[in-house]
Amino acid sequence: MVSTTAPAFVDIFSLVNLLLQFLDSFAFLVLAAVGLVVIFGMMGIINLAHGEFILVGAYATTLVAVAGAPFVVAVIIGTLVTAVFGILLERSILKYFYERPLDSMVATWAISIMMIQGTRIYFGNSITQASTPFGSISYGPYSYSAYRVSLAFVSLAVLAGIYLVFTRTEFGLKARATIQDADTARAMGVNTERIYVLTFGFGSALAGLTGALYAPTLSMSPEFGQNFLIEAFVAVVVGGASVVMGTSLAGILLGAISAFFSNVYSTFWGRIALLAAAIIAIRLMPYGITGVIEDFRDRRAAGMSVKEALRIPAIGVFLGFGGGKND
Amino acid sequence: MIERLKSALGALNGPNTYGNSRAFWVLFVVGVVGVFAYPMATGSYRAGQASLYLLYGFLALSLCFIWGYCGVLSFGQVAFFGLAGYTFGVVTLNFGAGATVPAALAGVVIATVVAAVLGYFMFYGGIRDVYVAIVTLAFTLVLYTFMAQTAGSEWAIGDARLGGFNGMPGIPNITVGGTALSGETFYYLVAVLLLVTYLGMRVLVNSRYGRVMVAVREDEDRAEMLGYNTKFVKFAVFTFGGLLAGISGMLYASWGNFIDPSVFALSFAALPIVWVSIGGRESLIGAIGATFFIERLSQELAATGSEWALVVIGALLLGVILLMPKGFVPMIDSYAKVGLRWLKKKRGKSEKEVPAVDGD
Amino acid sequence: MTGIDRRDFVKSTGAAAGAAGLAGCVGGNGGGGDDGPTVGIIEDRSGNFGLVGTPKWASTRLAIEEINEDGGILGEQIGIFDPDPQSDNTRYQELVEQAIQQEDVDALWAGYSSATREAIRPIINREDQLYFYTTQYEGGVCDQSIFAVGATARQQLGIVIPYMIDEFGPDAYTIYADYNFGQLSEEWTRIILDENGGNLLGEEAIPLSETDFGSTINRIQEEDPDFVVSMLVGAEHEAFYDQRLSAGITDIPIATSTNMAQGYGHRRLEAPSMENVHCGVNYVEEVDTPASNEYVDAMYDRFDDLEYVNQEGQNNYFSVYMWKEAVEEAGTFDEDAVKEVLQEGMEVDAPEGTIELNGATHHMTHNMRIMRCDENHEIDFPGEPEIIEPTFLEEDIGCNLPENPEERQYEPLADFYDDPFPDV
Amino acid sequence: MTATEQSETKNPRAAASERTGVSNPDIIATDSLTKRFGGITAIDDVDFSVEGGELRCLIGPNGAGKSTLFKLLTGQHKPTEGYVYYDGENITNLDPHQRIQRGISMKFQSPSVFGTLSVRENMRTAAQRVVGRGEIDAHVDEVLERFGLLDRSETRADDLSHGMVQILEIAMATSLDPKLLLLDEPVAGMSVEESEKVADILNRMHDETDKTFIVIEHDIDFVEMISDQVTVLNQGKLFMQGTIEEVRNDSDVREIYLGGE
Repeated sequence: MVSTTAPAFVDIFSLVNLLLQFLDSFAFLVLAAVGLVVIFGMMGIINLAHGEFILVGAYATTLVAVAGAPFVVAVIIGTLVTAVFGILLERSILKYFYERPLDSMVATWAISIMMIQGTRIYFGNSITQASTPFGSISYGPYSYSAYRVSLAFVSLAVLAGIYLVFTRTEFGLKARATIQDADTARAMGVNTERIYVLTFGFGSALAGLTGALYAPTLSMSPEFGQNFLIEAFVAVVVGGASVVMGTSLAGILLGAISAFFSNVYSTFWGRIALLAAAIIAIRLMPYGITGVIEDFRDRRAAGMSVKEALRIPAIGVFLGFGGGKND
Repeated sequence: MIERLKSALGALNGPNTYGNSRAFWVLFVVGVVGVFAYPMATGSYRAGQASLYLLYGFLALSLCFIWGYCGVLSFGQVAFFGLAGYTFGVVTLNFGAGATVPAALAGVVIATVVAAVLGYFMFYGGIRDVYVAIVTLAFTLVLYTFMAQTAGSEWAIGDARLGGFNGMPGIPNITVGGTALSGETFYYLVAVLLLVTYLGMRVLVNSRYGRVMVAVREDEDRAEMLGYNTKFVKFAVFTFGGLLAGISGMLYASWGNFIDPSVFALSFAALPIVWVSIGGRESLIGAIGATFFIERLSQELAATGSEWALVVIGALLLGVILLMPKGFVPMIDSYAKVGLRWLKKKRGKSEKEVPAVDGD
Repeated sequence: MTGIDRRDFVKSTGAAAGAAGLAGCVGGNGGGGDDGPTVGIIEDRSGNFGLVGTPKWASTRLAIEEINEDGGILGEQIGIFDPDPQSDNTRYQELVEQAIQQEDVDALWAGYSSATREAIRPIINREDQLYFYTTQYEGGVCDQSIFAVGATARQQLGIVIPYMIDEFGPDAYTIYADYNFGQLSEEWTRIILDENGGNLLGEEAIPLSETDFGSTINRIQEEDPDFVVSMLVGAEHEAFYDQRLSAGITDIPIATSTNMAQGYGHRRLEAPSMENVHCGVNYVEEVDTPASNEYVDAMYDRFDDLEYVNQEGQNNYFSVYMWKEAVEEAGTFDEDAVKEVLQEGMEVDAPEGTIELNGATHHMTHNMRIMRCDENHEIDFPGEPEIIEPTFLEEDIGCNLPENPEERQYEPLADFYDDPFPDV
Repeated sequence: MTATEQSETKNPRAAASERTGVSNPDIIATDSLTKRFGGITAIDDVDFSVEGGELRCLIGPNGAGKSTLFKLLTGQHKPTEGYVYYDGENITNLDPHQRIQRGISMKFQSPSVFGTLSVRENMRTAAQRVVGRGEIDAHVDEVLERFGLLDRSETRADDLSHGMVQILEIAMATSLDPKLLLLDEPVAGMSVEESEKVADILNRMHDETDKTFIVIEHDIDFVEMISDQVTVLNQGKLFMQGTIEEVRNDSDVREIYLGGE
């Protein structure tokens, strides 16, 4: 039933196909995951309403865009609306769950089902969708959606932005101090409560941005956010808790696998390969790419050569002792 | 003889279960009688419906066991549930209704083995805390996506087509001694199994093993420094959790004569966590009770056809988790204790002892 | 098997009624509770299928309400049991049990997807429940309890594929949702292409949750077909149309049996995503006949926030009237008697036109149309509506339910045809 | 996982015996033990040994690597280089629980007991691995009695005072009947009376049994109460070893201490 058309001809255009498909997959994986990873990595909360934060961004953007605003303005508004929404939710409910990260999963799940149904009650089963900006890139007999490809560059900019925020701003430094040791940070005069609010708001904004960017490309319905969940969680598992490093490398790895199999075989095999990669990653990298990198850094710092540092985790992994954080 | 009986019953009580007093056991017996009388009062249809909530009880127990007693939050109990259900389906569709008992065993074995393999990877790979939740969730979602696309005829095991999104229909009822169990008979099967499992788990969590599990939950490093192999403990507990979830899934497939990939969906994966959180994660009876209550309520709300049904359920969960952080049963227990202390004070010291609701 | 008596039912719905009050009661629940005929309308209003299920629910309610206003059936008012199964198959199973055992429904309309149909079929068969499955579907269900009144793949594709070949050329490329419906529709595509001198260049199964069609579009461009046959389903797959637009290949026409007629993509997506899409339908609200307009007006009058009257809604609507006629002819609500009448065949005046129930197979003839969408997402229907009969079961398979009450689903290539394109 | 082997390395126990000529063999010994975290070397090429039956105190300024050394002995950390020997056996690659099962026991630096359980349950959890079902209650009672906790046996551990928690943890470590007991700051945060009681218990156990004790302690008065053999650790290296008097009078030790704090 499944067509397994082997690559009919490997020419330059097919390679362009592969590249564009990779950029597309990479963007989707990274953007699906960033909001989730920021909140998880920085606060330890698994936000099961992540998809619905994306939904907020998408609906806000679409409503503004369909009302006639330029798309960029709509995206900005969608992002901000989601940030404000996240902050309100944090202040009213989630702040009670900081000492209880596992209970916060139940709370966010409850919020998720209420939001989906609330959206349906208020907006109906769908709203009119905005159209995709830009046209297509044409090459040889092929073409590709320019917008989807441009999202790859947006996602790189987002990753760079997150990096700058957490390394170059006062908020970022305080946030990292808070995450390392909240008590010490407090003792040093950091208003940790404020940091939590802002981090949550930042994570929400990123989810909102994802929703805003994909709003014109996916069907507008209360289940909009569910489209992103599998990719988001798979990216978190493969990437680990580090936002920038883990997520971007996971995006590259998974994007490449998915693009290759989709393109050379079929969409079906692309998906199977993605899932297989996730399972293998769970086995080989229990703490994701982040864990491997930390391990590697530790070993390098311990005076090993690059070669040695790379070799040991690989052996350990195959012996069944896992890589990363073993001691 | 009486002494022996007493010590056997004594094994049911201990510091790791709520409800160790005579008052609790009296209520418990009344409850069990009620459960067994239920089908006689309501008939086959209600019993069939209720048996779904009872069989979910095993799923709730599995999470309660590994999360509540060993501190390991699995987001993937439904994975073992679903695998057992699919296995039951595959075996019965190949070998017919006569093979339901071996099929049930096969389902439970597969669930247990997969849990053991995943548990081995995770715990011997050093995965801890919230990462366990993420990895188990990802595992479940992977299964969901995979099963949803097994529609083609090439995805068949023997005569059983996996069926992709459409699932596997026509799974026969579990058949014991030539009788296909459905309605009341199925209800009694589930109720008896659940009762035995509940009592057995009470003995287990109050035993030496239970104490080690609780030690791992309370402080894993400390437990390790007492000479316990905590990785193995978590691995074993997780595997047993897989077995319980497998029992649940196998019964589910028999209940609905059907299974589809939605058993691996996020919305279903979250349910055991909801049940156990609401009932009280350290309470076996709370897990079973909350499962029954929440599922029954969801069903009643769905039956009203109201568009607010899901919002009401969500609000209820949020309210409970906000107001009762430890869950329902622990809260009742602590109120009962306060009440008894007050009673004790009021009666003064004239009476020697007041039975405590908790504590042995 | 109608064992539960009414007293029991009144008692046990107390809790539900209380909960309904709490949740702001939408009414209609419980079918009035007293002795009287009741129908079950178990259609999704939330969850994944809420979009396509809501018009089905609304149409069925409208039909029953119209009938009740007109004095009911056999002088009795019809009660309605209409829970919301929330697109959850386990919930469907529970609610169908409840409808049959507790509400004792005399006829049942339930379920959008074929997965749901399969999930509840064991219960329907066990209880011999009179059941109308109204979604257009892959076809082949020969089941004594089920009246599958939606158009089958052979009917839908049978109108649109010959048109495409005539209009654009013989070379087709097929993309289909990777599940039972998509796969069987894909088999029908092969057969119908072959019958009409078409040619299959290639095909691809798309996983249900896929939203990324970049490589699919590349493959279509590589094969360069005259038209694409699309059996994509659900909100995720709608992303294909946007990506097709932004990749600039709207000039490749599309034939479909799924998009627009149920999920009204032409209303929800901004133009011109659905440009040049041709859907084989038996009905959509744009059908401009007096009967259709009357029905559509009634729908929007009754349900303020209704978004679209889709093909399945109409199927629910006419099948309620068909059931009414059968009950009146039988003179009783007894399901076996009603089924017997239906199995004699029946002509129905539906909003789509006059159609006929085939008693032997429990399927309908349909007025098949080609629904064409232009760059402004305006709809027109080129050509005349054509009556297509459900020939597969009756002629090819020889399904005859009154004589041989089967409960199975036949598949075109497995059970009758040879694959005309074995190498693709 | 640094999978190193006991290649050609000489057994330091034998080496130590040769060196000192003492018949009482080392219960625990390290050979070139090194542990680095990132860029920091927490333990730097340490050869450390304690003879069976000894009560040794381990002192040193903050960050000297005392707790890290303990964790290397118990296996909570795996060394970057070097080996650990227990009772003549190379245990470098053993997991923590395997080492505990061989007779090592430890009290953590920050008190760690099972907070929601009663004192008795804490004790039972600790003791049940080494004591049979029939004797456990008697054993627990005996240990609780010795540590003066018997009247608190039904109290939840979280409800104990800080000092009592420390005592409970020592009691738990003791109840495993270990051959080697590692105590990381056993009297931190205790009142003077509590400290004296702990010192008394330790001294008594030391006198009455052949157990070996290694105690990390900042409180020099406490050190004086229990031991006259002291090892000083500084910046991950062995700095000095001697009697409490020698250490106290050593100007270098004074300097690292005063300089360090």
